[in-house]
Amino acid sequence: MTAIIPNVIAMKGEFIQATWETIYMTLMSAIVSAVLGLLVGVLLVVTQPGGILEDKLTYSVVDKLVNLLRSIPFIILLAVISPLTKFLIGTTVGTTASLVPLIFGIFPFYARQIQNALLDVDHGVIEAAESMGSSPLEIIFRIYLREGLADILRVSIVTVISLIGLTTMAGAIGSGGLGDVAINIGYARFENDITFTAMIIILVLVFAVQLFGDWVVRRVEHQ
Amino acid sequence: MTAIIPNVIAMKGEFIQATWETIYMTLMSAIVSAVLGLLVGVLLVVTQPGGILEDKLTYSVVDKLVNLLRSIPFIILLAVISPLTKFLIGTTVGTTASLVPLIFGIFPFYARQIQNALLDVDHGVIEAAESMGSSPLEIIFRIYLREGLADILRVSIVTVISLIGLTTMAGAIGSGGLGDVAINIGYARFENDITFTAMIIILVLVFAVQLFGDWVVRRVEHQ
Amino acid sequence: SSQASNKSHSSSILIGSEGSDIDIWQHIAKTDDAKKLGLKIKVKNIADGVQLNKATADGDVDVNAFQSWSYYLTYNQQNKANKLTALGTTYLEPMGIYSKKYKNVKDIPAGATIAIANNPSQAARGLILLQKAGLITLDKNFGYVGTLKDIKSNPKHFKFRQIDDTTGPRIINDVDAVLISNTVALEGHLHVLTDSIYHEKVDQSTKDNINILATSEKNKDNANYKKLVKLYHQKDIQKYIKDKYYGTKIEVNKPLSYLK
Amino acid sequence: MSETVTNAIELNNISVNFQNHDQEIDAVKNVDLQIKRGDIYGIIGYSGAGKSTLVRVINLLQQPTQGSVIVNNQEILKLKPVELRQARKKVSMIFQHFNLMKSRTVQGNVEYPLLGTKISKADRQAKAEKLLRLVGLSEYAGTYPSQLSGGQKQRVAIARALASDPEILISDEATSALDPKTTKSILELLKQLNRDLDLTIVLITHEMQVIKSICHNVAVMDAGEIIERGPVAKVFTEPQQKLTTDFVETSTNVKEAIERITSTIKISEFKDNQELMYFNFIGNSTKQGVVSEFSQKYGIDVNILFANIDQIDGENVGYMIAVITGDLAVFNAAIQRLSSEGVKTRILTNDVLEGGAA
Amino acid sequence: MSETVTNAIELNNISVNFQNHDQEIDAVKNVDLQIKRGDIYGIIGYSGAGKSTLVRVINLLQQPTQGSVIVNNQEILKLKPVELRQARKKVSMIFQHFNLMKSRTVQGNVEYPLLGTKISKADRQAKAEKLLRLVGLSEYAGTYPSQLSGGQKQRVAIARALASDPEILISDEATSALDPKTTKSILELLKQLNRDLDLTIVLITHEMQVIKSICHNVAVMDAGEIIERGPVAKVFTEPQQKLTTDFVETSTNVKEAIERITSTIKISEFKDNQELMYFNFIGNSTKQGVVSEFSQKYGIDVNILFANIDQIDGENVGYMIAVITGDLAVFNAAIQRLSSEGVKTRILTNDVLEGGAA
Ligand SMILES: Nc1ncnc2c1ncn2[C@@H]1O[C@H](COP(=O)(O)OP(=O)(O)OP(=O)(O)O)[C@@H](O)[C@H]1O
Ligand SMILES: Nc1ncnc2c1ncn2[C@@H]1O[C@H](COP(=O)(O)OP(=O)(O)OP(=O)(O)O)[C@@H](O)[C@H]1O
Ligand SMILES: [Mg+2]
Ligand SMILES: [Mg+2]
Repeated sequence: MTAIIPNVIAMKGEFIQATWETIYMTLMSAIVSAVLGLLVGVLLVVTQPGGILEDKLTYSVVDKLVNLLRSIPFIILLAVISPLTKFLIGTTVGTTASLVPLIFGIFPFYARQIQNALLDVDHGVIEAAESMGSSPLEIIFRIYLREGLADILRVSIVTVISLIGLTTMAGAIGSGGLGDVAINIGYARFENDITFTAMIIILVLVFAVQLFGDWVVRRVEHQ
Repeated sequence: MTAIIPNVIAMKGEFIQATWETIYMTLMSAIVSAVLGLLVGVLLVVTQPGGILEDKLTYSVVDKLVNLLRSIPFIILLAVISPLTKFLIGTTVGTTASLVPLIFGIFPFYARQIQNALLDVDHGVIEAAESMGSSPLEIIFRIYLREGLADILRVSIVTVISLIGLTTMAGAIGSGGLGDVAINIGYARFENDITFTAMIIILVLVFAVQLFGDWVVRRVEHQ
Repeated sequence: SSQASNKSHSSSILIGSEGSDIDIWQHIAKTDDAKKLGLKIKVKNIADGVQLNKATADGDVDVNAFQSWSYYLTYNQQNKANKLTALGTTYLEPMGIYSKKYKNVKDIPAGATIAIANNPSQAARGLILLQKAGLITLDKNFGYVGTLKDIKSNPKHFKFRQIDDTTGPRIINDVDAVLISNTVALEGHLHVLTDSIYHEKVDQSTKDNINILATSEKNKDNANYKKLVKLYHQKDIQKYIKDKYYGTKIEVNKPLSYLK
Repeated sequence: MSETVTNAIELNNISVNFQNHDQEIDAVKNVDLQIKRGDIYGIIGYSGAGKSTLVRVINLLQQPTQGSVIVNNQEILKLKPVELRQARKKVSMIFQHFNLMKSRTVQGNVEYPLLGTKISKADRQAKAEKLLRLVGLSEYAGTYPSQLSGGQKQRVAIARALASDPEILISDEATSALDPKTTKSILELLKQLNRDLDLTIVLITHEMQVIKSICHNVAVMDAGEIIERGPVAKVFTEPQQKLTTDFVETSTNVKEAIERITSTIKISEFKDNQELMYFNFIGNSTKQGVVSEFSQKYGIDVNILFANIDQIDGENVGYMIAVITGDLAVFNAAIQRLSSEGVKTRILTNDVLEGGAA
Repeated sequence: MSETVTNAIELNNISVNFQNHDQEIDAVKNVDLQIKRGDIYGIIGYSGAGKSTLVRVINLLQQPTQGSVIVNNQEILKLKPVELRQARKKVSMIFQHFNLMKSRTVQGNVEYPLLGTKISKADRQAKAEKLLRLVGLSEYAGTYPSQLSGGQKQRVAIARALASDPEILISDEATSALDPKTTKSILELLKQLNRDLDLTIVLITHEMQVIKSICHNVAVMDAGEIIERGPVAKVFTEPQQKLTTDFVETSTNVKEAIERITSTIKISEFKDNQELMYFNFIGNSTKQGVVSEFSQKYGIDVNILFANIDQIDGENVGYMIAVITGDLAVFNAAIQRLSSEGVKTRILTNDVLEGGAA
């Protein structure tokens, strides 16, 4: 063991910590991004032309904001957003501070995914709900989010996996995590066993997300 | 002008070149990734349980490979893949060399998106085609890719925009491009006008993709 | 004659670099000195050091100008099959300890947070500097890839936060002190000689941090590449560098044996 | 206006245009329609006539290109969103394509309209269960729509539409996927709701039997316009328009019968004292019994080849084709007698047959 | 076996179970069914009886849990995928839910089955145009399905199913969304294809009129089983099962008529020489004319309140309810005479009425 992965054995503690950091970053930023992304995604769907709350102005502003945020390279987002990070977290470095750029890095993407997912909800069912006098909020919660649930879960899996990928880049502001270990310890120091091990752990996390997600999708899907 | 964006004026030539590099990287890797992503996405849909060519083994292998590739942080992907890059392109640095990691960075993501998009094709229509004796290939081309076209285009927009984001990270291997200018010249040197200008150009590209994509979606969509 | 030499060396030299070195080499490429030596230089920005070294070793880049001696040693140690050769020394950029809160290293209170690079060679260098400043002591065998684990004593119980070294100037307000290499400091408009509260000097303790030009081992005898070292130390070029970087890129024109 | 008090639905000069790529389609053209509270109003017409589009205007699922819509005395085009939603809660719709929620069970679908109302959860469940019992789907409460047969889906849609105790029910071919027996039980249910709760029903259907057995009034649509309307008995017995006649005859099978009979019976081979005769009688004119009168008074044999005698909304309506055999001399007298009683008769010669009946 | 030569479809001991979350549903139970080449075979049954599931087994869209399926003399469960596809090309299906491709125009949908065949593009287009003309949708060739009415969609599905010149056509309620006239023209089209091209048709329907006017044989399904089958005339005139009787009576409206008549006419107020009588006669038994015979021979007045006399697959079938007035003494003789001729009669007393007819 020590022969194959000498550096890993020596760094067991760091690996455990890094794994927790990655899970922590992913989970926390996923939760906030989920809320923001759902909010914005739903807003896009309901205000778009033909939507239940059609509103050209809101749609075009939100649509453009989403694109704007998606245009900013993550490393620059880290900088651009640091005053907000400072304000919210009190510092701009460290695992918790990385949550803010992670959230801003992923939620616009998630919003777009949610928008695409909700567009597939059968228009006839929306009409049926409208004909029953459901309010826009009711239609959102009782139809869009429910009828679209399987698709929402599918895009959520894609997003969480993308988010895990993003956490690997947050090392730039001292976020720690497995990506940081893989890149700044393993890769930069040419300690391939560290890189390899870190990636295996990331892989396990990715698979766990996918498997769990698939299982939930199967449970909620009724053809 | 020179007062507001002094560094930009001086670097006009670099900006023009960087813009072309970004467009070149995005376009070329988008084309290859589209082919690979469609191939793998379709493979996932047809081989998955209940698919028209259900095949547990193929599905689970491809599914896992996609996740595997998606787990690798981009910077490490650059390194892992460099022998292949060298083999294919003849060098591991430069704009063209960046295409290989970009493709491997994006096509698994695109494949997953395609899979999700095709899952929304009405099962009844697939059945109708089966009942008419359509072969699996015919069902793929005449039903899945056609009935799912609007959704395919939607996920393609999301993917191309993600790809533009990814090109900004390829600066690590001397890809050039706007991301490189923004990060390694503008951001790192605190030349904010350069960062800002580069980002504006990226933004314009993102909007162009979104607008063009939306326009095409509207054209192919018949409710 | 310059025309003739241009002809005889029709293929140009591709220099891979990053940060301010890019500007320097782009300037050098345009100077008459370069023309006189018959060197046609192209510069490429490659932001990731590992990739840059690999590309150099593979011959995709002819010469690279970005790394310190210690970084070079680390690379060669881990990549025995694909080694680099140093061509010559260029400069030392002193790393500095910067703080917005304290004027002197002695003022840094117990329990303070100090940011150091997360990249190993910069981290090691930072730790050595901290030892030199008398803030910590390191293991005897501490080398150029030493880590936080090798701190023998930390009497003031400083907390260390590892960051991407390029973000140093941006987080200076968030920590009590931060170690910033000069390339990064310059880009953040910090002058190590005037703005840092403590910085490196050229001596045996910092020889590992001296920057070099490197090329693939295969090219170690390439005469043109060797000319680059000479070119770098031309007077007018050095004047340009000194003016542009406020003297913070301290010229080091020593034989390679000095580093060993 | 005192008129609006009794009208549940009033459509004034409604038009709906669809803008397709290359052409403009006038799906509904200048339609006026008043439907009284408590009425059961049928709408019939060819496929594509604009029926679905028209009824979708009633709850504003389809915005009309022009015209005004008054439902329950409210001009709904002028309502604020909140008011529109309130108004819509009183108007239920059964869709041609069901529009069930695939993520909810059958029970969940039926409970949907009651979510967010003051009804308690237990009451809501009880109500859904009761409705499912009424449409014969108690066993399927926990099933998801994708696991249902076509007719079962349709019945879920019916139950859902009734869950909110609507004042108006719009049904777009709600029984088309149902077998005759189930259809009948659904119609009974609707009739009962109409009687007991004064439910106003607007009903698109292709089954004339449905119109006959439940509607009071009927409108006939063609190419976006209402070309004929009125009490069912009147429209069915005295159709004014060719299209209506077509519908009625198709529904009574008269036309088919004539075609069939003439293709199997050769009139030219009839004996001299035989004729093929078509009878059509309406209302009380037939108290005496047409056939008996013929047979007894005039000694004529009547062999009925086809008959469709039934009541429509309380009036007797009959169509009959028969071979009559007897003394030719008395034929004319007999026919005149019938004619004076309001029975229309026609001797079907080969010539007449080619032109069609009635 | 020589039998398989003439059978287009042979289902042997077919069962289909669905596994829902909590329960197992036997949608089809041990069904044997032979359908001869050139037959038009109707399948009727209550909603949820398993009709759609059964016919989906024929082209293996539904894998049976057990049993064997022989179509065009091929055991299709044993075919290789390529062979199965070839076999399927000869079996067209019209789906209950249309299953049109929303990304293709009407024309494109109809052309679909011809893509990849040897037919040239021009011929393909011409064929689709011809079929669209036949179903009355020429104008809509360039339209997309989302812009069609329900009936229009259904007609596109019909045209598509016919495009490939199938040997077998399976139709799952293909006319349920169509008005009577369009239905008739579609049925004519199917009849003609059956006659001219020997097309075998399997047809699920809820409209008894459809069965009567086009089918030769019919099977009645209940809870996954075929409980009765045979030539249409036989099944309709001599139903063996309660359910079949129900269907027939609902389709002839006899049951409804009896209910209606007894709720409007008070038998207790009848005069002594009056009776309410139900007649049911089949086939050639009625050459003489029942009513005429009654009236002339026995001097009895017959006032027909309800009659449904028609031909089913060539046989006369009649249901009649009448008030007969005359000498009570001769009633019995008259009834016996009719009975000997195969006419079933029954005097409807209040007691009988409560139990239902026939
Ligand atoms: N995919 C499925 N999963 C589970 N159960 C199903 C599925 N499809 C049909 N069933 C059940 O099988 C039974 C038969 O359904 P089928 O669709 O064959 O009925 P049907 O005779 O065609 O009825 P209808 O006239 O209403 O269309 C029904 O009880 C239905 O609930
Ligand atoms: N969304 C739409 N866009 C364009 N045209 C439409 C749309 N909906 C309906 N139409 C057209 O409007 C006309 C009327 O359609 P409608 O659905 O009201 O007919 P319908 O009377 O309900 O017919 P059916 O009995 O077949 O259901 C048709 O010609 C149809 O093609
Ligand atoms: Mg309609
Ligand atoms: Mg069915």
